[in-house]
Amino acid sequence: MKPRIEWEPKLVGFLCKWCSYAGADLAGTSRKKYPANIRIIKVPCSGRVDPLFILKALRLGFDGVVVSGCHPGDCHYQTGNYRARRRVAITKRFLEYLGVEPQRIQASWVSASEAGKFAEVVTEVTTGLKEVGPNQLFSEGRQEDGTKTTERS
Amino acid sequence: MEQKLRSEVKALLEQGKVDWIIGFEPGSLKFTTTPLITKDKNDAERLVINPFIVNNLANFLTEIMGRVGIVAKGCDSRSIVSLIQDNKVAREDVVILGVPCTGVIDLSKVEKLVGKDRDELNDIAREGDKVTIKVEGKKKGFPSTQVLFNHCLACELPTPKEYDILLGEPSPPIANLAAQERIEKLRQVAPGQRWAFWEKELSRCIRCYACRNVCPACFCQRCFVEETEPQWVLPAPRWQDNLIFQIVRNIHVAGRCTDCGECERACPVNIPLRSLTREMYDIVGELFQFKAGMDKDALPLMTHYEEKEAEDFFR
Amino acid sequence: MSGATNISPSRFLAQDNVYLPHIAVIERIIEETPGIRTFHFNFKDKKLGEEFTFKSGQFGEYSVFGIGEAPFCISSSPTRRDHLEFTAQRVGRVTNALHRLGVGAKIGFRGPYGNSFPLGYLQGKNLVFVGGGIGLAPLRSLIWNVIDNRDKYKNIALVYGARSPADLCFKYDLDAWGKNKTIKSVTTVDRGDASWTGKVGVVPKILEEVAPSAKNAVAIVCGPPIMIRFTFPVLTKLEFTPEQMLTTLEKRMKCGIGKCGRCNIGNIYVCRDGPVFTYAQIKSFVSSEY
Amino acid sequence: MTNSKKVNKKDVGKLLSQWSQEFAIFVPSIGSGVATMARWEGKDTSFLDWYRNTVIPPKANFLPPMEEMFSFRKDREGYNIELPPNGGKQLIFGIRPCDARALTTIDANFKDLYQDPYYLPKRSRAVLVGVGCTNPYDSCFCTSLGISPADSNDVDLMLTDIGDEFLVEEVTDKGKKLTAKTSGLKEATKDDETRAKEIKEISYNKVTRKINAEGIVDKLLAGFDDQDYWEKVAAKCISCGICTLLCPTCYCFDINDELVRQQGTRFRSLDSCAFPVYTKMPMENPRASKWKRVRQKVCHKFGFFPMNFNVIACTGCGRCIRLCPVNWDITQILNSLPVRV
Repeated sequence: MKPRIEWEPKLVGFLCKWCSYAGADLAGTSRKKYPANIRIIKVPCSGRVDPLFILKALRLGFDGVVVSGCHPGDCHYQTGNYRARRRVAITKRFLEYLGVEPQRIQASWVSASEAGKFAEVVTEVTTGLKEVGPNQLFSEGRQEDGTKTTERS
Repeated sequence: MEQKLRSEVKALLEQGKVDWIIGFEPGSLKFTTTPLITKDKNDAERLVINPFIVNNLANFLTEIMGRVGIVAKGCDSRSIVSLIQDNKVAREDVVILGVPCTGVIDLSKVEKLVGKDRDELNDIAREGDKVTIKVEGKKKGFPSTQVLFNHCLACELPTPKEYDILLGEPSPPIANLAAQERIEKLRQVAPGQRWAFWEKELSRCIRCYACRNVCPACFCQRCFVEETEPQWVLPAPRWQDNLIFQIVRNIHVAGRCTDCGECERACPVNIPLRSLTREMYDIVGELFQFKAGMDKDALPLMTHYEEKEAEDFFR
Repeated sequence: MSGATNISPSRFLAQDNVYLPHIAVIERIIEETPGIRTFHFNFKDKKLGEEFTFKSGQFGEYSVFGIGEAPFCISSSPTRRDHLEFTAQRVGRVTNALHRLGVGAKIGFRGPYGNSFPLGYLQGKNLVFVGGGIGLAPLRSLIWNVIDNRDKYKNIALVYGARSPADLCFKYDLDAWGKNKTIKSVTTVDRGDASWTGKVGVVPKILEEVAPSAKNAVAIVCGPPIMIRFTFPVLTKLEFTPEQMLTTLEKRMKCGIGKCGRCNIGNIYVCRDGPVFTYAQIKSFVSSEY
Repeated sequence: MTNSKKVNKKDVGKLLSQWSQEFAIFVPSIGSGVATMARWEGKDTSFLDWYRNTVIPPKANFLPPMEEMFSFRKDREGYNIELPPNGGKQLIFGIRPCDARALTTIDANFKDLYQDPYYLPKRSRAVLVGVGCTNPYDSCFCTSLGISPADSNDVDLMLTDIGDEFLVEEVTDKGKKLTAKTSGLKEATKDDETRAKEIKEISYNKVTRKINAEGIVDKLLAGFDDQDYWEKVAAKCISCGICTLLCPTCYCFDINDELVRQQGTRFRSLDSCAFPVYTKMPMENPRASKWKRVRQKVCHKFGFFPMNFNVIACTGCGRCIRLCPVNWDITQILNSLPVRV
C-alpha cells in the first residue's frame, strides 16, 4: 500500500480587488502565517461573485469556497458587497438545505489593512474543512447507505 | 365568470385597448386547457375558466409585443407583478383579467387516488370543497384538498391583488399544511442523505428545460447552461450537471419565484422540483421578509439591501 | 437521397469509426488578420498523409481535444500536398482554443466530408471568383487547383474584398495572383486607410464595375451571408443564370455526415449534400429557410 | 398445428429468467421515478398489469441520452484514443409497436452514407419482444401512420394478450432462434390465433385520434413559407425539449468534449431542434425565431424525413401530446395545415 499523505483541503477564495485581495497581499508582505490551502481568484467586487462560481468550484472538487469583500459601507462601488451578502446568504442556506455542509460556503469582510484577519479567516475555514472532510458531493460511486467511497486523486 | 371574461375580452379587443389576449381554451385531451394567444375578437368565445387552468400565462408576456390582456390566477398575477418590478413588462401595457382562484386540480394526484390514468376517467367535477370523479361509470367523491396541486394548497394569494378587471368574488386562501409535508420531511433527513436524494432525483433529468421555459421568472435571453465560453455545465443529462443547473436556476430566480409550481408540473420525469423552489421561497421570506410579486412598487429582491441583515455567518 | 451529386463517403476512417479523429500536427500558423489564422498541418501518421485525398470545397471536422470539434473547409489545394491547411476565425469555444495552440500542437481531423466544386463542369469555362473576408478560404483551394491546371480553364477573374485593408486574408496569395498575368485579380475594401491604394467599395458594387461576361462563365461566390445575398442579384444583372452561380454554404455542422440533424435547409443537409451548391439548387430549397 | 406459440402470463418471469442467461433484459419499470425500460431485477412481472407505455422511449436503449463515443489521454505521441467497450446484448421486453417502428424508422438515418458505429451495433445485437397494446392512450394516433397497436412488423417476437395467456408470434429469424431454445412455450391453437386476431382488431379500433397523412409532404412544402400560419401555431410553444427528447423517432444529437485531469471523453447526447442554440453559429442563427423551430420540427418529421427516406418520422405514440406542458398538439397542427391552391 502506498503511504497515505495526510489529506489537505483545497479552497477557493473569491477576493474583492479593493479590500480583501489587498488584505491578502498585505498578509503576504507582512509575513503573516496562514495555511497554503487557499487558491485566490481576484474579482473586481464581491458583488461580481455569481453563485454559479461557487457551484462550479464545488463541482471541480474544491472542498470549500470563501467569498470576501469590503466591510459593509466600504464598497468601492457603494453597494456591491451588500448585494453579495444577499446572494451568498441565500446560496449558503439553499445549499445547506440540499445537504451541503455549511462549512463549505464561507464569507468574510476583510479590509485592505486587515492582514491578520485574512490569515485568521483562512486558518479557521481550513480547520473547519478538515473537520468535514473531502468534498465528494459530485463524485460518482455512492454506496447503498448513501456514503461515497471514491478516493480523491 | 366565463361569460364575463368573454364579454370583457371582446370589449378590450374591440375598443383597441389591447393588441393581444392571452387566456385559456379547452385542450385537446381530457381535463386539459391550453393557452390561447390571439388578436381575434371572435376567439373570445373559446376562452374558458375551469379547475384545469394550469398554465402560468405570465410566461408569455415577455415575448409578446404590444399591449396584452391576460387572464391571471392569483399566482399568475404575482408573476406579472414580479415582471413589472423587473422592468420586463410595463404596467400600462397589461390589462390583468383577474381570476379569483379556488385551486387547480392536479391530475397526477387524481390518478393516484383512483388508480386510473387521466384518459380513462369519465368526468371530474368540482363543487366547492368537493371533487367528484366519475370512473368506469361510478362516482367517487373526494375533498378538494386531496386533489389540488400542493402549491395551490399553500397559496397565499388566490385572488389577484393587482388587477384591472376582477372576474368574480375574491376567494380565500386554502392554507393547508399538507402542502409543506414533503419539504418538512426532507428537512428532517441527515444532510448526506438529502444530497443523495437530490442526486437520485436529478439523475433522471433529461435536460429538456421545460422547468426553465415554463417559468415566468426565467426570462434571460441566454441561460448560463447554454454558455460555451466558459462552459459552466455540460449540455448533456448527467446528474452532476443537472443538479448544478437546478441549484443555480433556483438561486437566479430567488425573489422572483412566486411558488406557482409550474416547473414541477411541467417536468416530464416527475422530479419534485417544487421541493427546491418552495424552499428558496421560504428562505427569501425568512431572511429578507420578501414575497415575490406581492407589491409592484417594491424593489426586486436582489437589487436592494438593508444596512443590517443576514450577516450572522460573515466572518 | 435528396438528388445531391458527387458525394461519396470518406475512405479515411480511423478504426473504421466515422466519428474518430486522426491525429494531426500543426506545422505552421499564419496570422491572416488579428482574429483569423491559417493552420498548416500534417497527419501524424506519415502513411496516412500520403494516402489521404480530398477535393477542393470539401471540409473536415477539427478537434481540439477536451474542447470540442468544429468544421472548416480545407483551404489548401489538392494539387499542393506537402501539407494541408485550414483557416479559422476566433469566434467560439473551439476556435478560441485553436488560436491558443502553437506549432507542434496535436489536433484531431476527420474527413474529408461533403461534396466539392464540380471541376468537370468548370473545365473549359471562364471562372469568376467572388470572395469576401474569410470566405476566400474555400475559393483559394479551388483557385490554386485551377492555377496548377491552368490550361484546362479559360479566363480567370477574382473580386475579393474585406472590411478594411487589415481584414484582408491571404495577402501572400493575393500578391501572387496579382503578379500572375493569366488572372485578373481585383481587391477591394469597404473602408480604405492612408496607405490603401486599391479599390474602395463593397464586393457586389465592385463586381458590377468589373462586369465579367456571363458567356461560358461560372461565378463562384463565398463570403458572409450578406455579401452573398447582394452578389447574386448583381450576377443575375450580368446575365449569369442560376446554374452559373456556385457558392458554398455554412451551417452549424456537428457530425459532418448528415446524422446529427442541425445543418439542414429543407431536406438538404449542408454537411452531407453540400457545402457547394448552385444558386439554382438554393432557390429550389424551401425559400425562407435560406 | 399453427405457426405461433403461447405462454401463460404467470410464466413470463420464467421466460425472462431463461433469456437473462444470454441477454441483458429490459422491461418497463417505474423504479427510477419515471416509466422507462430498465434492467429487469429478476422476478417482478407486475409491469404487465400497469404498463401502457413508457415515458422514456426505448430509443434510449440504442441512442442513450448521453453516450461516450471515445476517451482520450494525452501522451507523447499525441493522444491515445480508446473506444468504449461494446455493450452486451439487450432484450427489450414489452416494447410497443409504435416504438419498435420508430427504431426501424431512425435506422435509415444511422445507415445513410456512413454506418453509425454506436447505434447500429446495439441494434443488431438486440432482440425486441413486443407486446401489443390493448389499452392505447387517448393521445395515440398510430393507426393514422399505418401502424396498428398490435403490429408485429418491427419486432422479433410479438406477444398478444389473449386473456390468461400471450400468443407468441415468431416474426424474425432472430425471434425463431430465441424461441427454439426457450422452454415453457406451448403450441398455440387455431382458436388462440383467431382470438389474437380479434383482440388486435379491437385494439385498432380503440385508437380514435386521427391525422390525415395523405399528401402530407406536399401540403407542408406548399405551406412552408406561410409565416403567419407558423407563427400562430407556434405561439404557445415554450421551446422546451420534451416533445423532441422524448420522441421515439427524434434522433438529433450533439457532440461535446470533457476533460478531467488529462483524461478526456467525447460523448454525444440528445439534442433538440426546439432549442435556439441548436443551430446557433457565432455570427448568425438560421432558426433564431420560435416559429422557424416549430416549423422545422413538424416539417422534418412529416416532410424532409419522408422526402429522404420515404417514411414519415412519426409513429403516433402520442408522447408529445401527453407530456407537453402547454398541450401543443401535433395532430391539430397537421389537420389544420394551410391549403394553397
